[in-house]
Amino acid sequence: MSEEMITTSWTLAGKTLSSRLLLGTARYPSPAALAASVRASGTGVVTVSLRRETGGGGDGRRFFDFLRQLDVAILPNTAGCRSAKEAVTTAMMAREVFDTPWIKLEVIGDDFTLQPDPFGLVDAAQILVRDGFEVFPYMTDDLVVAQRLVEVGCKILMPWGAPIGSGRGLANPEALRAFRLRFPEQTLVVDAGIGRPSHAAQAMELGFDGVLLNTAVAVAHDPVKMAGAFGEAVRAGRHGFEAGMMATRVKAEASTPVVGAPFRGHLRVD
Amino acid sequence: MSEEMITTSWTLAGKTLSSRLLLGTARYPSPAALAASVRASGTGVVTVSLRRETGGGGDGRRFFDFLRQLDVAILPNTAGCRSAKEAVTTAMMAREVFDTPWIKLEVIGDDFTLQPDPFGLVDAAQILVRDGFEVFPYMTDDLVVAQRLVEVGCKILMPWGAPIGSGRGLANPEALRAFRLRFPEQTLVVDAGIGRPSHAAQAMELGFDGVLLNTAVAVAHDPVKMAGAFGEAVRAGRHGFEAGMMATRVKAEASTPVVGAPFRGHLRVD
Amino acid sequence: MSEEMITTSWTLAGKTLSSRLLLGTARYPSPAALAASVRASGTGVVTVSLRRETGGGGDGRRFFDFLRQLDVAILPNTAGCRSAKEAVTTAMMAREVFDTPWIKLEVIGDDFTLQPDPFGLVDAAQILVRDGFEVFPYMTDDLVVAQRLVEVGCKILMPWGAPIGSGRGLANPEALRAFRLRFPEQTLVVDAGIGRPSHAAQAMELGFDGVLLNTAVAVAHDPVKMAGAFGEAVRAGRHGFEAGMMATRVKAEASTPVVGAPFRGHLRVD
Amino acid sequence: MSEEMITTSWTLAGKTLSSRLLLGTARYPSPAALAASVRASGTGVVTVSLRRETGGGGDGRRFFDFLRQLDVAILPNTAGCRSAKEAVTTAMMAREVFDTPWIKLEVIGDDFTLQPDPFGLVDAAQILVRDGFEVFPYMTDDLVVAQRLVEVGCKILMPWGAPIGSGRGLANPEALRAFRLRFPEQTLVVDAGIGRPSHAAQAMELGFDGVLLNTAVAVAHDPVKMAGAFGEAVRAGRHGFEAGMMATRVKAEASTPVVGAPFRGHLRVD
Amino acid sequence: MQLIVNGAEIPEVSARNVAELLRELGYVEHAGETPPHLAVAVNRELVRRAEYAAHELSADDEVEVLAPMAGG
Amino acid sequence: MQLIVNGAEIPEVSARNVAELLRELGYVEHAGETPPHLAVAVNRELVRRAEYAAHELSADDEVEVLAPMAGG
Amino acid sequence: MQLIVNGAEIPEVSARNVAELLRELGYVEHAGETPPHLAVAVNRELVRRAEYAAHELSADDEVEVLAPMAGG
Amino acid sequence: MQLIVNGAEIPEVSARNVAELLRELGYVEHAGETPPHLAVAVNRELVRRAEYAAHELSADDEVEVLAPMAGG
Repeated sequence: MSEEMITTSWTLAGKTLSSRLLLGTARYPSPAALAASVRASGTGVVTVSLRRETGGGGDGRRFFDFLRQLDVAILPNTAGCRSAKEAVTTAMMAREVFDTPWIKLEVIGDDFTLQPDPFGLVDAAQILVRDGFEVFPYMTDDLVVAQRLVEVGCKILMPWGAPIGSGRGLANPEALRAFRLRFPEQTLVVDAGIGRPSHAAQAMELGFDGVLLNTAVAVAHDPVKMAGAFGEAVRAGRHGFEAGMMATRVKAEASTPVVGAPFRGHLRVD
Repeated sequence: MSEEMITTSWTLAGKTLSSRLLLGTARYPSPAALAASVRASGTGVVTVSLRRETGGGGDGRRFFDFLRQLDVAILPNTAGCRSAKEAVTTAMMAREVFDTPWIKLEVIGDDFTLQPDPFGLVDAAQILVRDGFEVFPYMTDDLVVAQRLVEVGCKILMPWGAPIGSGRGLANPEALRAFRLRFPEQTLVVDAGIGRPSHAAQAMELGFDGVLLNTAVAVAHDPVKMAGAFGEAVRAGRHGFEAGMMATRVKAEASTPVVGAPFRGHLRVD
Repeated sequence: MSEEMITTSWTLAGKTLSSRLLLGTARYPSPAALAASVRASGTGVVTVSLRRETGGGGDGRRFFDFLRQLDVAILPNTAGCRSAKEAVTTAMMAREVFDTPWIKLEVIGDDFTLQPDPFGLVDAAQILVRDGFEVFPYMTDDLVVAQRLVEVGCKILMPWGAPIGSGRGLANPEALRAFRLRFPEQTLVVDAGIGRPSHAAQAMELGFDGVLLNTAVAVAHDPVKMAGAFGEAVRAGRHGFEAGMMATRVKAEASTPVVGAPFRGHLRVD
Repeated sequence: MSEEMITTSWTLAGKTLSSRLLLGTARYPSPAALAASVRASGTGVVTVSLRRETGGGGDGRRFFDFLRQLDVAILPNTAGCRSAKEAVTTAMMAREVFDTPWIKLEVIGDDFTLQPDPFGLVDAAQILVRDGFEVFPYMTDDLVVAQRLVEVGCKILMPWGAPIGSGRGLANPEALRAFRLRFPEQTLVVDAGIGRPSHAAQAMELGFDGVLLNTAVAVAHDPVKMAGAFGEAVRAGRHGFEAGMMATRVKAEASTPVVGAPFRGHLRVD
Repeated sequence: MQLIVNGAEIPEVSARNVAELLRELGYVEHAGETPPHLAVAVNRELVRRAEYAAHELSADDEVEVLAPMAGG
Repeated sequence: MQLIVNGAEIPEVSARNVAELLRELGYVEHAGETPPHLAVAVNRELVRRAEYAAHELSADDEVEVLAPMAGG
Repeated sequence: MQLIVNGAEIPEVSARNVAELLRELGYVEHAGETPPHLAVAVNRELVRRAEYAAHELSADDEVEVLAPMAGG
Repeated sequence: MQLIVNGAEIPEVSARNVAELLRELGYVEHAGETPPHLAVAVNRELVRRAEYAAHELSADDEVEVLAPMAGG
């Protein structure tokens, strides 16, 4: 029974996956640690970025080759872009390199919180969807922005849990709960802000389809073990959601039945 | 790596166990569901109770035989006892039946919250430890009561997360954090109040040695799947604790490095 | 000293006010209860709406006359508007009736949460500011939308605490804290979601300039007493902010000094 | 109306008071600041301690004279005591000096959290009540300990909000809510852990009769203003409780009525 | 002439401008009154009080006549 | 002799010790059986299996006969 | 006679009772004064003011002389 | 001809198209190579690999040459 559960698959943008964890590739102590973390996590999708390559430099090529051997789907991002135009061009360049229509669309609007810009996001998403991209928009938990993104063709929505790299977990769980209610048909992924396995489990318990994280694994003392922990946490939360969780009660309720308890006042039997 | 983690064992009161989950046996829809849940959870310890048996009735014997075939360690409780004396007698009767010195010591002091009575608890624990029992005291998160229990010989402490059966999770995580700091040598198990897999993971992330729960699994829509979910959640939280979790930050911090980001203001190179 | 504090005034859109509470006028059991609540609260600003008036009907005129005798500033809203165009026209009609450039700008984008629509909001704000209005935008806690509103000329920002009428308090206090940091020059008012006096105090402790609420007073068992309670809560929170609150500590620290405590081990004095 | 509210009095251990705030006297920058804070807060009860006095030293006498001029009730504490015996003797000495049967009973059981020792507390309370004291026991939020204290004659219970001096607010509000439900006849005061005015308001909203605090006022940048803030917060929370607070809702609910909203689809009238 | 007033179709209106409409529908007793509590929009554009008489109505105009109400 | 067994008064008991009581009340078929799933207390003190026969009962003794049940 | 006063050993005390001790250690100017701000315990038992003169001291008695201080 | 490549001004470039530029700057050994890990944009528009040779460069064009990197 439990083995079957673990292998239950789901579909993300047409791709069948066994894990509901999506993992970032930045900030690991070494490529070996990254590769081992990807394997330990069980993830089938990793995010990557594009950066300026120097002539004669081989960093980009080495990372490109490294990614291919990981044998997981690549989700390129437009990290660092601050306008729709920049994000669109970066998305097109990413498609050229990674040969995938998938794009994690980031249009940053605030330096302190690295909050996405809803205006640039919708504009870029519209252009990219028309051009055939499968857009994974990194967004706040704003339902109206989400509705706009759905209207321009996004089938996936990735609200943040908390600001990127803060590790604070779900800052506003009620807002995420409303997301699930409002968008029962869309694929919902919590992206950013996750710091601990319990945060990832909580996101999944809300009925989200997946969780995307990076820093919490990469900067752990033992990234590989932490990657495994998050893989388990995502499964735990998903299975909890699927299994139908108990309602919360104000009053305590004995688990051990009280009928037949010893040493209680005796009844007269004639 | 991740397979090794899953099989990492620990020691509870001298017994080597692979899972850090302890599971109650009450309130399942059927014995079959209970047996399947125990297996799916991976637990090596289940709690049971003693109740009045009618002459000619075979319920107790059937449950006794059922337990033996589960092939897990039995942790009898003194549920429903309201005085040290009752609890001590029940513990001795449990040892007679289950042939184990283990006893989950419950002395209930309040009907609304089913809160343990610290006074009766310490008294009963002292008597039972002297009589050779391995006492698992179900208690509040009171550090001074914990200290008394340690002084009378308890090596295990089981503070509640929240009132039994409430499913509210950890009502006072800071108090539990203080428990771990104050009692680095004792075996600490969160007992009661857990409602969701993320609650169990959170308890383990605090450095607790184990989690004991019952209702959250037994009353789930699908208890067997939920049992598996909790098994995973406990592993996830433990591995997260062992892997060294990131510190929480107020300010956002990019996971994707910003050096080399495209479309940025250009430098003059002569 | 404390009397001085109570009379400390502030400036909202050029108007000097003694209370930092803004109060809605809807849902009271009676006009008399509303009038008494306004007085008990100490507020100097009430929000009102415009609705269709029947020919021969005198409801609107009676409420108009009623408002004049309250002797407080009127902040008309555009409640119920679902597009920038509707909101702009309503704002202009409100200016015609109330003879004030103030407008609480609401452009609703979601029926379940009554969440403001950031796109329509910015569009309407831009038009209204150009036309001489003092715009009080009801908005989410999205910093980028806030920045856009500031760019189009808003000097006041009114992020929600939680969905209107939910009474849940501040769903995401960290987001509001970031608002204060990012917009030190703007007038910030928490609008919507406040259910209890402590919620209002908390908003003020974050450094907000004011709090706008309605339902929590109007549907209380005793609206007049509740109005007074919120007036006090807003003062309490503001004075707490101004007085410089203590930092939170993990470890306990005695308030009573420990030096000179009796019954402690004695020192030898020769 | 609001003036009447402010002057509503209550009875604490037979003494009629106008404020529900009890204030500690330690850690202020100066006696003048303390005196001004007491006045600004509106409190009618201050806590004090006893410490070793040097022969020829006049500190104790000066503080004694200072207290008399404050013209408020004195609540001596047994701070720093670590056993029932020490606390009882200190209580008797305090009665000798302050000529009052009131005693804030502290028996500390843990150095890290300064948590009260429930065992020593009950023992000392029993002795002191029999000897005619009015005992104000500083305690955790343990309901069973509270029941014992009531059984030995305490009419007042003072559970902590959080560890002394931590400023964290109410660590476990549900436990305090249970206190109010379980002890409708006793006078309940939250003592310790309060850091902000909103914390004090929240305690009062739970139906507590009063709040005792010290550090949050004394170490504020401006203690006098903070004292006023807490005085207001306690009133705000109490009035909120008395006025009957709204229930929390998951779904948003418009405060402005929707009937008659302009620009809606038109009905045909023939 | 048919108008839509506050969302309802009014089939036979004889008023030619806003001032006359307000009188015809009973908002005022005399054309020319400009009650301070009313605001009028035609086809989603505000008609200021000073323009009530001058603003001519056309068939199927959508007219909103609004007045103050409690609001949050 | 009257006993209280599991909280209920049993008016006419002829058993003189625990072993006989278990048989008389149908817990076992033959006095001397010691079912591993049962535990017996008399007047709130455990009676071990080996002492069933030796433990004599007195009028109004309170006897508890317990067996395993699900618990949390 | 040696006493322990407020935790410190005082080697040569000539006072025979509490009243004399308070004068000898400078708490009061004249034996017999009972300052209202002081409380005295000997061997962890309160000595009331009225008993200062009557309460005789023995060698190694532990005396606490306490006075009001700020507290929380 | 001067170009701006990856944000830096390159004063004397002889390459006339993207293919030549990549060789001139050492990204490839032979003009005509199209490394799969590179993507090129000129003036913020993607230049696809098949167009490297055809895409002529003008003075002050802003060229971005990007490659994969770790990202979150």
